[in-house]
Amino acid sequence: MTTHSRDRWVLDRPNSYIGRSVPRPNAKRLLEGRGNFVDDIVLPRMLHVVFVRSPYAHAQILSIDTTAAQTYRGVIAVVTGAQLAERHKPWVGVLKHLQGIVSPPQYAIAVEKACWQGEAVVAILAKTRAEGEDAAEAVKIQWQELPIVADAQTALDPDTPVIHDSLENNLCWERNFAAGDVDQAFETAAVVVEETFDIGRHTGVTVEPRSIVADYQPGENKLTVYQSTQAPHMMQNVFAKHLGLDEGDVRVVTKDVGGSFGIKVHVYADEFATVALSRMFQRPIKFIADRLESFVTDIHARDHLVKARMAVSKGGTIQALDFDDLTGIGPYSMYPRTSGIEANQIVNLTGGAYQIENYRATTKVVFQNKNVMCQYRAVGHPVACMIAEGLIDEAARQLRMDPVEIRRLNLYPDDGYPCKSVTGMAFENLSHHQSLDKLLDMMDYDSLRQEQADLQKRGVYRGIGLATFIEVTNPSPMFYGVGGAAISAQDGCTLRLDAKGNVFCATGVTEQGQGTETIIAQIVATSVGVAMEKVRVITGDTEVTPYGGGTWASRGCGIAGEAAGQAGRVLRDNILDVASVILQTEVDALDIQNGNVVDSVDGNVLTTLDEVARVAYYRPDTFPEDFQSELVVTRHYVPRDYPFAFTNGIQASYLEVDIETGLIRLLKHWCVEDCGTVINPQLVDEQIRGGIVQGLGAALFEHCIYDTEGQLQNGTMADYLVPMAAELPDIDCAHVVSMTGSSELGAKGAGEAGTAGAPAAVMNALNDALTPFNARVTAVPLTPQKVLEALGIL
Amino acid sequence: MKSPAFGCVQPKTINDALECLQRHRPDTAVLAGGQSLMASLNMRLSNPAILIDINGIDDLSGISVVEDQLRIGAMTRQVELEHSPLVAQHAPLVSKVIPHIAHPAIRNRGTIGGSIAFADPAAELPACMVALQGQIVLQGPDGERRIAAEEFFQGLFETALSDNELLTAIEIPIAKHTQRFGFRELARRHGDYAMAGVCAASDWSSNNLIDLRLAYLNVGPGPVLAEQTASGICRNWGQNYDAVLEGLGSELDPTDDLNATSDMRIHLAKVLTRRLLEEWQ
Amino acid sequence: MELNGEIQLAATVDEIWKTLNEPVALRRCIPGCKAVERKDTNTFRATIRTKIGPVNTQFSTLLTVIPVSPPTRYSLTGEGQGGTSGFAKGTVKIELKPNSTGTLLDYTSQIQIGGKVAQVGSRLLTATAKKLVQQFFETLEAVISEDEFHDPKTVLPTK
Amino acid sequence: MMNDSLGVLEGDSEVHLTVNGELVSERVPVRRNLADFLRLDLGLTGTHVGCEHGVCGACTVRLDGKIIRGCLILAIQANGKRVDTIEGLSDDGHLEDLQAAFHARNSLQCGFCTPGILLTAAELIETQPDADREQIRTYLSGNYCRCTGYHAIVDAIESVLRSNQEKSQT
Repeated sequence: MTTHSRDRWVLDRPNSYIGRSVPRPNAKRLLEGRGNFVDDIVLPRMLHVVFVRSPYAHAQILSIDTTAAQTYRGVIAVVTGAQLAERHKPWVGVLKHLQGIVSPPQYAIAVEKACWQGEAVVAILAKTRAEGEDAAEAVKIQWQELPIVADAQTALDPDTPVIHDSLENNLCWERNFAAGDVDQAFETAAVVVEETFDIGRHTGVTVEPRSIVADYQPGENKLTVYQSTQAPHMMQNVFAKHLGLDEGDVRVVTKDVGGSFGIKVHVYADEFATVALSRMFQRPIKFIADRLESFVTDIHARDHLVKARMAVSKGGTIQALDFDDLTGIGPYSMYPRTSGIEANQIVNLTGGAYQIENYRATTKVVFQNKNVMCQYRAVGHPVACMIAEGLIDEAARQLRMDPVEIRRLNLYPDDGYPCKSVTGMAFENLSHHQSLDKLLDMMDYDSLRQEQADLQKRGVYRGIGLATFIEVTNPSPMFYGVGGAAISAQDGCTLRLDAKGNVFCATGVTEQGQGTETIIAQIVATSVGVAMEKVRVITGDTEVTPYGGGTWASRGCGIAGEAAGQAGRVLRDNILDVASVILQTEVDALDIQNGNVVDSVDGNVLTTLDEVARVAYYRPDTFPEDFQSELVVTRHYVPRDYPFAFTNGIQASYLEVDIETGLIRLLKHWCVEDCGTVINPQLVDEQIRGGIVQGLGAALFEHCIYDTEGQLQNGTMADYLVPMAAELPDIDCAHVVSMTGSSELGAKGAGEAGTAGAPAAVMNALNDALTPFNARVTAVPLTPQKVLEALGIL
Repeated sequence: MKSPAFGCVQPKTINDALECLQRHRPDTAVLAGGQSLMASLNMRLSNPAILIDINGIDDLSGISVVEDQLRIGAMTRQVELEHSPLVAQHAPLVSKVIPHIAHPAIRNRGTIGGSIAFADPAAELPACMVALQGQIVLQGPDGERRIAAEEFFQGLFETALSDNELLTAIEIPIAKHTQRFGFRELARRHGDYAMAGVCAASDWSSNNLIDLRLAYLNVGPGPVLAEQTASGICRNWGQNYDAVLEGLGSELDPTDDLNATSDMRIHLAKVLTRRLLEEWQ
Repeated sequence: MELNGEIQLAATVDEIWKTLNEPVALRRCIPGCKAVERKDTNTFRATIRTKIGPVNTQFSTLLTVIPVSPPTRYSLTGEGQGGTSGFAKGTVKIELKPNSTGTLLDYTSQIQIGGKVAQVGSRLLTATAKKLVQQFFETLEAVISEDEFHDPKTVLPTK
Repeated sequence: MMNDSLGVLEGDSEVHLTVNGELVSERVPVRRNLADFLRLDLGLTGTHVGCEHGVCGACTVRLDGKIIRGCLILAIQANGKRVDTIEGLSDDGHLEDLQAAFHARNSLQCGFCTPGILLTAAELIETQPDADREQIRTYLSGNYCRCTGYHAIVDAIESVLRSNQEKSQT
């Protein structure tokens, strides 16, 4: 199945758009404020739903009195969880391939008890959002507080109460993996380094909050849902399944999405409630999470506590890696992807850039009374990266080796592929050494080290931190499908030549600003042979687009892009079939370039695509009787020979720490990454930059801070800190290209690479800067308080 | 997140505003720039029956020199202070402080009077007024009264303003050319509430500091004037005043918050003070 | 969150004890406390309005007075619900120790807020709690120093 | 409902203002903020609502020529004033250079924050024509963008500033 370079048909096309930084055609209307976001949609008879949410982290609902609320102006109905539960089937967030994972059934609105602060307990339908909020204040709920499980570290203690009666304990899932002789390796190692890594809970903070408008039409028994989501087909399946509708009667439309980052790929109870309420009341209902709701209901991520150690030889060779991971995921495993995937990824990926034979990893995923936690950009990667990169830097420090040298010694050699990591991850072709060399060159590593040393003499403390990473992209069904989830790993592309020579393209992936529509158009234009302006891309409508997985796990370009390329190739062939009939020529003598049918040898224009289309559509009577033009084609693609197309890269951070105040100033950041074929260099770089900045946020600022009673302490935009323009450095990007042989295009994903490596790079840079003080911080976010504590000032 | 229903009055004169306060108090809120009030209304954290919108009162805006005072109308927007040559000349500390307040769109709307009347312990302008010995001008049913800034701020969000009074202006003694001013704060991000900050004003004569005033922000329930530390520094000027700074903590009253413990705030206050004074040496 | 402290009061243990068990006095001491209505011997329904800067919230509160060990050890618990604003809970444990100038009142208080007020107000939580506890004891001191703390105009409805 | 300046406006109230050069008269709930008024009453959905507490900057509009947070001002406070939104400032060509630079440099991804960022950038260009990268970053410090990491935004604004400087020199 592996594609050899001679088969890379798309890449060799004349007038290729591959590798060109073409501006995004759909960006223009966004620049003019003419986007079409869900909150912009207004439908006749539309109501707004306002949720009354639990102020308690864990409490029994003794009674709900809605009588007063129902009398409020503008209020149409007030619905409790028990009432809505009769209208839908609950869901359970487990997958078969995560052996032993458990989670209790979850309803759209809490029925008997609330399990986290922010869980919806009552829905109010009102003519305006403001009127709904007025009525919410009049809903009287009698609560009985229940014991709270807040701390993941004690969640499994025998004397900790069990949150769900239906479960034995608070364990959602655990995984233990071991390979080689880890104990022996640690016993004989010259150096053993140990660290505890604390990766704080954080969240996505999409600037457009979660948004949905559900419109159920009883006449046709048809449900149309306008949703800001990454996976319309997955949502279609879930809505149909849990409302007892035929999937064919459910349409999910996704127009502009104001940021997603993994936040908008899950089934949220309140969004499902909105859909169920639309069916119940047979009219359109809108729910736009407000910012206070977002912080307590948008999935949180990370929240890992990892105790790790690494055995290293005197010469710097890694001999073993061993860690225990613990993560708290809130009271439910999210549906349908589960909340076990991040932990699973950490076990799979940690140290995956290095040749390690002896490896042991355990992870425990526990329930607690906090907001739900699930997959967010770079699932597991930043944690895996912090463990391995933090330990290897510490080993280098103890061995007095340069961090570059120890990495060089242990990275998989560039000529050793394909190979498998100790956890069984199959690497097709990575470029760790080339990437490292390119990075050192780009950042002028030696001069920077000199500058660092010079400044240190003057009392200025700067640090350089490196972080090598691998990234899971282009996932096959091994990610979710194998576990029984109705989440498509394949994606499709339908192309249609219209009567004027334009190519309409419908794809199963969605656009959230990455430039999906642009790269698909680039690929289609290239493979068909038309100018990009002639390609119109349609995304995000389950009624129109081919069945597909949507946009997540860095799959848009590598999977949907490949389907588009293959569809383009077939459409080109079909067009040439028509042209050969019209021109009475052999097909092999023809090609399409710039919208013209040309002589494949000399490039002379023989006819135009609109002429071919004109004849095909308006004068098919002129064709021979046995000839039928086929100007609509669909192709699907799913990676088959590797479960994932791994990419690799390396990042570096340069920063200055004010040792009196603990404040960290990021000076510069670099990233070299290898995503195979680069379709649009500018878009890839911006994905990398955007990803890095979310990683920098995790490194320095972002943290969902809970108190011991399960109350979120910083659930506003003023208190939950994300990095802003003034705190960020310029970021330089470069690429090494190792194409995947799994596809003609050879493209892998790039959306999460930045987020994967940035926290580790910053942590290592900080600890490099703090080396003269023998101080270290391994808990992110790296706050001034923690720095001063590490320095012994506080 | 939509604000609860309320009534709104939009008086055009100070007297009308006072009449409104008298008529509708106590369940009123004065709407100045609204950059804090509107957010708390949207979040339904406050629920006044009547908003008194004073944005239409022209007499409340403007910057002028009146004898030896710089008079700033309460409704003068922060952006006007930022760009005012009069402020730059006569109250340079204010010019230094303003760019640290939030962000441009907020300063275009936020007012000096609103910030002072609100008395957020983390706000820059209250501490600035205390350092500058500003007078807060209040008008009530019985006429006008002036109160020194350091007495105006009485605790956490508490001021000497009563519910039938309007803060109409701030008066700042015109800076003398012998004076020095300094400002330092430390926020995790630009425009955020600082973890700690200090406003300093001092006279200067034959290489000696005289009448140093150090007013701190976000290290107590309101702006904190550290008089002992200031006089200690004056006494030890030109010598080592580390020991004086060590005592600063006893004058401050910080509490823990999400970004810094009280110990850290005290530590930062000391560092900021020393750095500010080093600038003067 | 916990706040501890001690204050010296110029009153006898018995006088202080009496004050602490008197609903009218409690209403005055608890900051923002509007109405107090006795539910049973040791519990009261109260409306407490908390106004700290931008936050102005009303809590329907259940107050429980526990004479742990009369007349020296006492505890006061309040559990307030503020609807969509969230909740607030607090306990003040008091120990009275007679000394030469009156009584040393030793207190430990625990304060917990939840829901929207916690989500939004944490920046100021400690400062606010400190202020409220301070106000409680300052008023207590004032009330005790008055000859007659009963306000004759206030008649408490009792069940 | 009363027009005298001591009358309490309650329920709905009339507003008359100029929005994007057009005179607008509407009845609007007294409690409704300007961002909601523009979106709900006038259908100007280019002004986005991201936080409703004045932090994210997505609702940035111009009031009498200056950028403000649309969520921190009541619609009735804009009575008699001039409001300009992304739609109007796009149509009249005011943002043309910035929009072209943002497009060329891909300084936007999802586009939700973009109207607010463009209005902020336009004010920077007017008030600080010599701004360097750090000053650009500081001026933008009140506008959230979660997609780009700001680097491309700073590049685009810088390119407009430099090209303006070149124009003014020739």
